[in-house]
Amino acid sequence: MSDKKSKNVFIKGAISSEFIGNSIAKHQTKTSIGAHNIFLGQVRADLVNNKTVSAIEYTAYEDMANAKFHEIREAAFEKFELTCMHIYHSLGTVNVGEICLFVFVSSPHRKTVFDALEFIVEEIKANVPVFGKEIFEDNSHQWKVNN
Amino acid sequence: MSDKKSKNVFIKGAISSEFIGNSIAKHQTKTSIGAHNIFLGQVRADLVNNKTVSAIEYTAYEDMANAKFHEIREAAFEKFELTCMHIYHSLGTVNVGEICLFVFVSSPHRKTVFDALEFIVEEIKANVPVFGKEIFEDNSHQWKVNN
Amino acid sequence: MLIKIKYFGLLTEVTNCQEETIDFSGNIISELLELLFVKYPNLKNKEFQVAQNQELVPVEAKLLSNEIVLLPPFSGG
Amino acid sequence: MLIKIKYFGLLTEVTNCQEETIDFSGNIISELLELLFVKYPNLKNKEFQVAQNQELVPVEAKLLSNEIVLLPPFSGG
Repeated sequence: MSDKKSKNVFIKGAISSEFIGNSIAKHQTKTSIGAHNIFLGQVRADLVNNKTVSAIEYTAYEDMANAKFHEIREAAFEKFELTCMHIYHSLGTVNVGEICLFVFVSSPHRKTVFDALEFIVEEIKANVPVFGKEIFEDNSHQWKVNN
Repeated sequence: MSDKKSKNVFIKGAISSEFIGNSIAKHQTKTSIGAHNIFLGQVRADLVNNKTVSAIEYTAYEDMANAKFHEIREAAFEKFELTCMHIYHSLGTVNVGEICLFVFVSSPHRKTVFDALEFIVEEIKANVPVFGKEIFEDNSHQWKVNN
Repeated sequence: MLIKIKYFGLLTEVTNCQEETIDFSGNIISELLELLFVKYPNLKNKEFQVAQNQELVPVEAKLLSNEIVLLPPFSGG
Repeated sequence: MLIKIKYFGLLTEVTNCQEETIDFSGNIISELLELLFVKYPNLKNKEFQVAQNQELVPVEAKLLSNEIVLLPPFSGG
Protein backbone atom coordinates (compact mmCIF):
# COMPACT_ATOMS: atom_id res chain seq x y z
CA MET A 1 0.00 0.00 0.00
CA SER A 2 2.86 2.42 0.52
CA ASP A 3 4.80 4.15 -2.21
CA LYS A 4 7.90 5.44 -0.60
CA LYS A 5 10.02 5.65 -3.72
CA SER A 6 11.47 8.96 -4.80
CA LYS A 7 9.25 10.88 -7.20
CA ASN A 8 9.73 13.77 -9.54
CA VAL A 9 8.73 16.74 -7.43
CA PHE A 10 9.03 19.64 -9.88
CA ILE A 11 6.33 20.48 -12.37
CA LYS A 12 6.71 23.07 -15.13
CA GLY A 13 4.27 25.91 -14.47
CA ALA A 14 1.13 25.82 -12.35
CA ILE A 15 -0.33 22.68 -10.82
CA SER A 16 -3.83 22.22 -12.27
CA SER A 17 -6.95 21.33 -10.31
CA GLU A 18 -7.46 18.38 -12.70
CA PHE A 19 -4.06 17.04 -11.72
CA ILE A 20 -5.04 17.28 -8.06
CA GLY A 21 -8.43 15.65 -8.69
CA ASN A 22 -6.75 12.80 -10.58
CA SER A 23 -4.27 12.34 -7.81
CA ILE A 24 -7.12 12.00 -5.30
CA ALA A 25 -8.93 9.51 -7.59
CA LYS A 26 -5.84 7.29 -7.76
CA HIS A 27 -6.08 6.67 -4.02
CA GLN A 28 -9.48 5.02 -4.12
CA THR A 29 -7.88 1.59 -4.57
CA LYS A 30 -5.86 2.07 -1.37
CA THR A 31 -8.52 0.87 1.01
CA SER A 32 -6.46 1.06 4.19
CA ILE A 33 -6.62 4.85 3.93
CA GLY A 34 -9.13 6.60 6.18
CA ALA A 35 -7.89 10.18 5.97
CA HIS A 36 -6.23 12.40 3.40
CA ASN A 37 -4.83 15.84 4.06
CA ILE A 38 -3.86 18.16 1.24
CA PHE A 39 -1.98 21.44 1.35
CA LEU A 40 -2.08 23.77 -1.64
CA GLY A 41 0.02 26.88 -1.98
CA GLN A 42 -1.63 29.47 -4.23
CA VAL A 43 0.01 32.60 -5.63
CA ARG A 44 -1.41 35.67 -3.88
CA ALA A 45 -2.01 39.05 -5.52
CA ASP A 46 -0.05 40.85 -2.80
CA LEU A 47 0.05 44.62 -2.86
CA VAL A 48 3.57 46.01 -2.30
CA ASN A 49 4.16 49.76 -2.53
CA ASN A 50 1.04 50.19 -4.67
CA LYS A 51 2.07 47.47 -7.09
CA THR A 52 0.22 44.16 -7.34
CA VAL A 53 1.94 40.81 -7.76
CA SER A 54 0.76 39.17 -10.98
CA ALA A 55 2.90 36.01 -10.98
CA ILE A 56 5.76 34.24 -9.25
CA GLU A 57 8.67 32.81 -11.23
CA TYR A 58 10.18 29.86 -9.41
CA THR A 59 13.74 28.63 -9.76
CA ALA A 60 15.50 26.00 -7.70
CA TYR A 61 18.88 24.50 -7.06
CA GLU A 62 17.30 21.34 -8.38
CA ASP A 63 19.86 18.71 -7.36
CA MET A 64 19.87 19.80 -3.74
CA ALA A 65 16.11 20.46 -3.76
CA ASN A 66 15.37 16.92 -4.93
CA ALA A 67 17.75 15.54 -2.30
CA LYS A 68 15.98 17.62 0.37
CA PHE A 69 12.52 16.57 -0.81
CA HIS A 70 13.72 12.99 -0.55
CA GLU A 71 15.06 13.55 2.99
CA ILE A 72 11.77 15.16 4.02
CA ARG A 73 9.85 12.20 2.56
CA GLU A 74 12.04 9.72 4.44
CA ALA A 75 11.75 11.67 7.69
CA ALA A 76 7.96 11.89 7.34
CA PHE A 77 7.58 8.13 6.75
CA GLU A 78 9.89 7.53 9.72
CA LYS A 79 7.99 9.89 12.02
CA PHE A 80 4.39 9.22 10.98
CA GLU A 81 2.39 6.12 10.06
CA LEU A 82 1.65 7.26 6.51
CA THR A 83 0.19 5.13 3.74
CA CYS A 84 1.39 7.48 1.07
CA MET A 85 2.75 10.93 0.44
CA HIS A 86 3.16 13.10 -2.64
CA ILE A 87 4.87 16.45 -3.11
CA TYR A 88 4.74 18.62 -6.23
CA HIS A 89 6.29 22.06 -6.61
CA SER A 90 6.15 24.37 -9.60
CA LEU A 91 9.13 25.70 -11.49
CA GLY A 92 8.85 28.64 -13.89
CA THR A 93 5.94 31.05 -14.00
CA VAL A 94 2.83 30.58 -11.88
CA ASN A 95 0.17 33.27 -12.20
CA VAL A 96 -1.83 34.77 -9.39
CA GLY A 97 -4.62 32.39 -8.31
CA GLU A 98 -2.75 29.34 -9.59
CA ILE A 99 -1.30 26.59 -7.45
CA CYS A 100 2.46 26.26 -6.95
CA LEU A 101 2.73 23.66 -4.17
CA PHE A 102 0.72 20.46 -3.67
CA VAL A 103 1.43 18.24 -0.67
CA PHE A 104 -0.77 15.18 -0.19
CA VAL A 105 -0.57 12.74 2.73
CA SER A 106 -2.75 9.73 3.49
CA SER A 107 -3.03 7.46 6.50
CA PRO A 108 -5.50 5.15 8.19
CA HIS A 109 -6.20 7.87 10.79
CA ARG A 110 -6.80 11.62 10.76
CA LYS A 111 -4.49 12.65 13.62
CA THR A 112 -1.53 11.28 11.67
CA VAL A 113 -2.26 13.25 8.51
CA PHE A 114 -2.71 16.55 10.33
CA ASP A 115 0.65 16.23 12.09
CA ALA A 116 2.45 14.89 9.03
CA LEU A 117 1.18 17.54 6.60
CA GLU A 118 2.19 20.47 8.77
CA PHE A 119 5.61 18.90 9.40
CA ILE A 120 6.22 18.38 5.68
CA VAL A 121 5.08 21.85 4.59
CA GLU A 122 7.22 23.55 7.25
CA GLU A 123 10.23 21.42 6.27
CA ILE A 124 9.77 22.35 2.60
CA LYS A 125 9.53 26.07 3.38
CA ALA A 126 12.61 25.95 5.63
CA ASN A 127 14.95 23.51 3.91
CA VAL A 128 14.35 23.26 0.17
CA PRO A 129 16.33 25.67 -2.03
CA VAL A 130 13.53 27.09 -4.12
CA PHE A 131 13.39 30.79 -4.94
CA GLY A 132 10.34 32.83 -5.85
CA LYS A 133 10.58 36.01 -7.90
CA GLU A 134 7.42 38.05 -7.50
CA ILE A 135 6.56 39.74 -10.79
CA PHE A 136 4.45 42.90 -10.58
CA GLU A 137 1.94 44.05 -13.17
CA ASP A 138 4.45 46.63 -14.51
CA ASN A 139 7.04 43.83 -14.99
CA SER A 140 9.21 45.02 -12.13
CA HIS A 141 9.94 42.39 -9.49
CA GLN A 142 11.05 41.58 -5.97
CA TRP A 143 12.37 38.37 -4.46
CA LYS A 144 9.86 36.58 -2.29
CA VAL A 145 10.68 36.11 1.39
CA ASN A 146 9.05 33.30 3.40
CA ASN A 147 8.14 33.75 7.03
CA MET B 1 -13.84 37.45 -0.98
CA SER B 2 -15.49 35.57 1.87
CA ASP B 3 -18.51 33.35 1.51
CA LYS B 4 -19.79 32.84 4.99
CA LYS B 5 -23.34 32.02 4.05
CA SER B 6 -24.84 28.70 5.05
CA LYS B 7 -24.37 25.98 2.46
CA ASN B 8 -25.92 22.61 1.82
CA VAL B 9 -23.55 20.25 3.57
CA PHE B 10 -25.02 16.84 2.76
CA ILE B 11 -24.38 15.09 -0.54
CA LYS B 12 -26.12 11.89 -1.61
CA GLY B 13 -23.54 9.11 -1.86
CA ALA B 14 -19.78 9.48 -2.28
CA ILE B 15 -18.01 12.78 -2.94
CA SER B 16 -16.23 12.48 -6.29
CA SER B 17 -12.67 13.55 -7.03
CA GLU B 18 -14.05 15.67 -9.90
CA PHE B 19 -16.22 17.57 -7.44
CA ILE B 20 -13.16 18.24 -5.29
CA GLY B 21 -11.09 19.27 -8.32
CA ASN B 22 -13.83 21.67 -9.45
CA SER B 23 -14.11 23.11 -5.99
CA ILE B 24 -10.36 23.84 -6.01
CA ALA B 25 -10.60 25.40 -9.49
CA LYS B 26 -13.33 27.80 -8.33
CA HIS B 27 -10.88 29.39 -5.88
CA GLN B 28 -8.46 30.61 -8.53
CA THR B 29 -10.32 33.91 -8.80
CA LYS B 30 -9.85 34.54 -5.07
CA THR B 31 -6.43 36.06 -5.30
CA SER B 32 -6.04 36.97 -1.64
CA ILE B 33 -5.72 33.26 -0.88
CA GLY B 34 -2.20 31.95 -0.31
CA ALA B 35 -2.94 28.60 1.30
CA HIS B 36 -5.62 25.93 1.03
CA ASN B 37 -5.95 22.96 3.34
CA ILE B 38 -8.23 20.05 2.51
CA PHE B 39 -9.31 17.13 4.66
CA LEU B 40 -10.85 14.09 3.02
CA GLY B 41 -12.38 11.21 4.94
CA GLN B 42 -12.24 7.97 2.96
CA VAL B 43 -14.08 4.73 3.81
CA ARG B 44 -11.58 2.13 5.06
CA ALA B 45 -11.79 -1.61 4.41
CA ASP B 46 -11.43 -2.38 8.11
CA LEU B 47 -11.18 -6.00 9.16
CA VAL B 48 -13.43 -6.83 12.14
CA ASN B 49 -13.64 -10.44 13.36
CA ASN B 50 -12.50 -11.73 9.97
CA LYS B 51 -15.07 -9.69 8.08
CA THR B 52 -14.14 -6.78 5.86
CA VAL B 53 -16.06 -3.51 5.69
CA SER B 54 -17.31 -2.94 2.14
CA ALA B 55 -19.28 0.29 2.62
CA ILE B 56 -20.61 2.72 5.18
CA GLU B 57 -24.24 3.82 5.14
CA TYR B 58 -24.59 7.30 6.61
CA THR B 59 -27.71 8.71 8.22
CA ALA B 60 -28.05 11.97 10.10
CA TYR B 61 -30.43 13.89 12.27
CA GLU B 62 -30.35 16.40 9.45
CA ASP B 63 -31.97 19.43 11.08
CA MET B 64 -29.63 19.38 14.04
CA ALA B 65 -26.66 18.39 11.86
CA ASN B 66 -27.15 21.39 9.58
CA ALA B 67 -27.51 23.65 12.60
CA LYS B 68 -24.28 22.23 14.05
CA PHE B 69 -22.42 22.58 10.74
CA HIS B 70 -23.55 26.20 10.69
CA GLU B 71 -22.34 26.76 14.28
CA ILE B 72 -18.97 25.19 13.43
CA ARG B 73 -18.68 27.42 10.36
CA GLU B 74 -19.47 30.54 12.43
CA ALA B 75 -17.02 29.52 15.16
CA ALA B 76 -14.27 28.87 12.61
CA PHE B 77 -14.72 32.26 10.91
CA GLU B 78 -14.73 33.87 14.35
CA LYS B 79 -11.58 32.08 15.54
CA PHE B 80 -9.49 32.09 12.33
CA GLU B 81 -8.83 34.60 9.57
CA LEU B 82 -10.32 32.47 6.80
CA THR B 83 -11.12 33.61 3.27
CA CYS B 84 -13.48 30.73 2.72
CA MET B 85 -14.58 27.40 4.04
CA HIS B 86 -16.59 24.51 2.63
CA ILE B 87 -17.90 21.35 4.27
CA TYR B 88 -19.52 18.40 2.49
CA HIS B 89 -20.62 15.17 4.11
CA SER B 90 -22.12 12.11 2.46
CA LEU B 91 -25.49 10.61 3.28
CA GLY B 92 -26.45 7.10 2.16
CA THR B 93 -24.03 4.49 0.92
CA VAL B 94 -20.33 5.22 0.42
CA ASN B 95 -18.19 2.30 -0.73
CA VAL B 96 -14.74 1.45 0.51
CA GLY B 97 -12.14 3.74 -1.09
CA GLU B 98 -14.70 6.49 -1.69
CA ILE B 99 -14.79 9.86 0.02
CA CYS B 100 -17.44 10.67 2.63
CA LEU B 101 -16.17 13.95 4.13
CA PHE B 102 -14.62 16.96 2.38
CA VAL B 103 -13.53 19.97 4.42
CA PHE B 104 -11.82 22.81 2.56
CA VAL B 105 -10.41 25.98 4.16
CA SER B 106 -8.54 28.85 2.54
CA SER B 107 -6.67 31.82 3.95
CA PRO B 108 -3.93 34.25 3.03
CA HIS B 109 -1.50 32.28 5.25
CA ARG B 110 -0.68 28.64 5.89
CA LYS B 111 -0.59 28.65 9.69
CA THR B 112 -4.25 29.71 9.73
CA VAL B 113 -5.45 26.90 7.50
CA PHE B 114 -3.65 24.20 9.47
CA ASP B 115 -5.19 25.32 12.76
CA ALA B 116 -8.63 25.92 11.26
CA LEU B 117 -8.90 22.61 9.40
CA GLU B 118 -8.04 20.50 12.43
CA PHE B 119 -10.46 22.50 14.57
CA ILE B 120 -13.29 22.04 12.09
CA VAL B 121 -12.76 18.31 11.52
CA GLU B 122 -12.60 17.61 15.27
CA GLU B 123 -15.75 19.68 15.83
CA ILE B 124 -17.58 17.74 13.12
CA LYS B 125 -16.55 14.38 14.56
CA ALA B 126 -17.55 15.41 18.08
CA ASN B 127 -20.68 17.49 17.61
CA VAL B 128 -22.55 16.64 14.43
CA PRO B 129 -25.23 13.93 14.71
CA VAL B 130 -24.19 11.71 11.81
CA PHE B 131 -24.23 7.93 12.13
CA GLY B 132 -22.20 5.45 10.12
CA LYS B 133 -23.34 1.87 9.65
CA GLU B 134 -20.44 -0.28 8.52
CA ILE B 135 -21.65 -2.89 6.04
CA PHE B 136 -19.54 -6.03 5.74
CA GLU B 137 -19.09 -8.11 2.61
CA ASP B 138 -21.59 -10.69 3.88
CA ASN B 139 -24.19 -7.91 4.37
CA SER B 140 -24.00 -8.05 8.14
CA HIS B 141 -23.20 -4.73 9.80
CA GLN B 142 -21.96 -2.90 12.87
CA TRP B 143 -22.37 0.71 13.93
CA LYS B 144 -19.25 2.80 13.48
CA VAL B 145 -17.65 4.33 16.57
CA ASN B 146 -15.42 7.42 16.27
CA ASN B 147 -12.41 7.90 18.48
CA MET C 1 -49.50 15.54 25.67
CA LEU C 2 -48.46 13.81 22.44
CA ILE C 3 -44.67 13.64 22.13
CA LYS C 4 -42.93 12.58 18.96
CA ILE C 5 -39.79 10.57 19.68
CA LYS C 6 -37.14 10.07 17.00
CA TYR C 7 -34.42 7.43 17.07
CA PHE C 8 -31.20 7.28 15.09
CA GLY C 9 -28.49 4.76 14.24
CA LEU C 10 -28.14 1.77 16.52
CA LEU C 11 -31.17 2.86 18.55
CA THR C 12 -33.53 2.20 15.64
CA GLU C 13 -32.57 -1.47 15.97
CA VAL C 14 -33.58 -1.47 19.63
CA THR C 15 -36.92 0.23 19.03
CA ASN C 16 -37.56 -1.20 15.58
CA CYS C 17 -38.76 2.20 14.46
CA GLN C 18 -37.38 5.57 13.48
CA GLU C 19 -40.04 7.60 15.18
CA GLU C 20 -43.18 7.15 17.20
CA THR C 21 -45.70 9.30 19.04
CA ILE C 22 -46.31 8.68 22.71
CA ASP C 23 -48.88 10.17 25.03
CA PHE C 24 -46.95 11.49 28.01
CA SER C 25 -48.20 13.41 31.01
CA GLY C 26 -44.92 14.26 32.83
CA ASN C 27 -42.71 17.26 32.22
CA ILE C 28 -39.13 16.03 32.80
CA ILE C 29 -37.24 14.22 30.07
CA SER C 30 -35.98 11.50 32.42
CA GLU C 31 -39.59 10.56 33.16
CA LEU C 32 -40.21 10.09 29.45
CA LEU C 33 -37.10 7.92 29.26
CA GLU C 34 -38.39 5.73 32.11
CA LEU C 35 -41.46 5.10 29.99
CA LEU C 36 -39.28 4.16 27.02
CA PHE C 37 -37.14 1.85 29.17
CA VAL C 38 -40.28 -0.05 30.10
CA LYS C 39 -41.27 -0.34 26.45
CA TYR C 40 -37.70 -1.16 25.28
CA PRO C 41 -35.75 -2.79 28.12
CA ASN C 42 -32.60 -3.00 25.94
CA LEU C 43 -32.55 0.76 25.49
CA LYS C 44 -31.24 1.12 29.04
CA ASN C 45 -27.97 -0.61 28.08
CA LYS C 46 -27.33 1.65 25.12
CA GLU C 47 -25.28 4.80 25.19
CA PHE C 48 -27.27 7.77 23.92
CA GLN C 49 -27.86 11.50 24.31
CA VAL C 50 -31.12 13.40 24.17
CA ALA C 51 -31.78 16.38 21.91
CA GLN C 52 -34.58 18.87 22.22
CA ASN C 53 -34.98 21.79 19.81
CA GLN C 54 -31.84 20.60 17.98
CA GLU C 55 -29.67 20.91 21.08
CA LEU C 56 -28.35 18.23 23.40
CA VAL C 57 -29.96 18.50 26.84
CA PRO C 58 -29.40 16.71 30.15
CA VAL C 59 -32.03 14.12 31.04
CA GLU C 60 -32.98 16.24 34.05
CA ALA C 61 -34.11 19.00 31.66
CA LYS C 62 -37.73 20.04 31.42
CA LEU C 63 -39.63 18.92 28.38
CA LEU C 64 -40.03 22.10 26.30
CA SER C 65 -40.84 20.64 22.92
CA ASN C 66 -43.21 18.03 21.58
CA GLU C 67 -40.32 16.41 19.75
CA ILE C 68 -37.54 14.55 21.56
CA VAL C 69 -34.65 12.89 19.75
CA LEU C 70 -32.49 10.03 21.03
CA LEU C 71 -29.01 10.01 19.52
CA PRO C 72 -26.38 7.28 19.85
CA PRO C 73 -22.68 8.27 19.76
CA PHE C 74 -21.92 10.34 16.66
CA SER C 75 -19.75 8.70 14.00
CA GLY C 76 -19.61 11.08 11.07
CA GLY C 77 -16.64 11.57 8.78
CA MET D 1 42.24 24.64 -8.52
CA LEU D 2 39.22 25.53 -10.69
CA ILE D 3 36.09 25.99 -8.63
CA LYS D 4 32.67 26.31 -10.20
CA ILE D 5 30.46 28.74 -8.28
CA LYS D 6 26.69 28.76 -8.75
CA TYR D 7 24.36 31.59 -7.76
CA PHE D 8 20.60 31.53 -7.26
CA GLY D 9 17.73 33.97 -6.90
CA LEU D 10 18.59 37.48 -5.83
CA LEU D 11 22.31 36.70 -5.91
CA THR D 12 22.27 36.30 -9.69
CA GLU D 13 21.39 39.99 -9.87
CA VAL D 14 24.45 40.90 -7.80
CA THR D 15 26.84 38.76 -9.84
CA ASN D 16 25.08 39.12 -13.17
CA CYS D 17 25.63 35.45 -13.80
CA GLN D 18 24.26 32.09 -12.73
CA GLU D 19 27.59 30.36 -12.59
CA GLU D 20 31.25 31.00 -13.14
CA THR D 21 34.56 29.19 -12.74
CA ILE D 22 37.27 30.72 -10.59
CA ASP D 23 40.86 29.67 -10.06
CA PHE D 24 41.30 29.41 -6.30
CA SER D 25 44.32 28.25 -4.32
CA GLY D 26 42.96 28.26 -0.73
CA ASN D 27 41.14 25.46 1.02
CA ILE D 28 38.60 27.15 3.33
CA ILE D 29 35.25 28.34 1.97
CA SER D 30 35.47 31.72 3.73
CA GLU D 31 38.66 32.46 1.78
CA LEU D 32 36.82 31.82 -1.45
CA LEU D 33 34.07 34.16 -0.26
CA GLU D 34 36.64 36.92 0.42
CA LEU D 35 37.67 36.63 -3.21
CA LEU D 36 34.04 36.94 -4.31
CA PHE D 37 33.46 39.96 -2.04
CA VAL D 38 36.31 41.71 -3.83
CA LYS D 39 34.79 40.88 -7.20
CA TYR D 40 31.21 41.72 -6.08
CA PRO D 41 31.29 44.25 -3.22
CA ASN D 42 27.46 44.16 -2.96
CA LEU D 43 27.49 40.44 -2.22
CA LYS D 44 28.70 41.20 1.30
CA ASN D 45 25.40 42.92 2.12
CA LYS D 46 23.27 40.02 0.96
CA GLU D 47 22.01 37.25 3.16
CA PHE D 48 23.04 33.84 1.81
CA GLN D 49 24.11 30.34 2.76
CA VAL D 50 26.76 28.14 1.17
CA ALA D 51 26.13 24.60 -0.09
CA GLN D 52 28.76 22.02 -0.90
CA ASN D 53 27.84 18.53 -2.13
CA GLN D 54 24.16 19.50 -1.84
CA GLU D 55 24.42 20.25 1.86
CA LEU D 56 24.57 23.60 3.64
CA VAL D 57 27.97 24.11 5.25
CA PRO D 58 29.40 26.78 7.56
CA VAL D 59 31.77 29.23 5.88
CA GLU D 60 34.58 27.91 8.09
CA ALA D 61 34.24 24.51 6.40
CA LYS D 62 37.01 23.09 4.27
CA LEU D 63 36.52 23.14 0.54
CA LEU D 64 35.85 19.49 -0.35
CA SER D 65 34.23 19.89 -3.75
CA ASN D 66 35.02 21.79 -6.92
CA GLU D 67 31.48 23.14 -6.94
CA ILE D 68 30.23 25.67 -4.40
CA VAL D 69 26.71 27.06 -4.42
CA LEU D 70 25.55 30.37 -2.93
CA LEU D 71 21.89 30.33 -1.89
CA PRO D 72 19.80 33.30 -0.79
CA PRO D 73 16.95 32.70 1.71
CA PHE D 74 14.61 29.95 0.48
CA SER D 75 11.15 31.02 -0.60
CA GLY D 76 9.43 27.95 -1.98
CA GLY D 77 5.73 27.16 -1.69
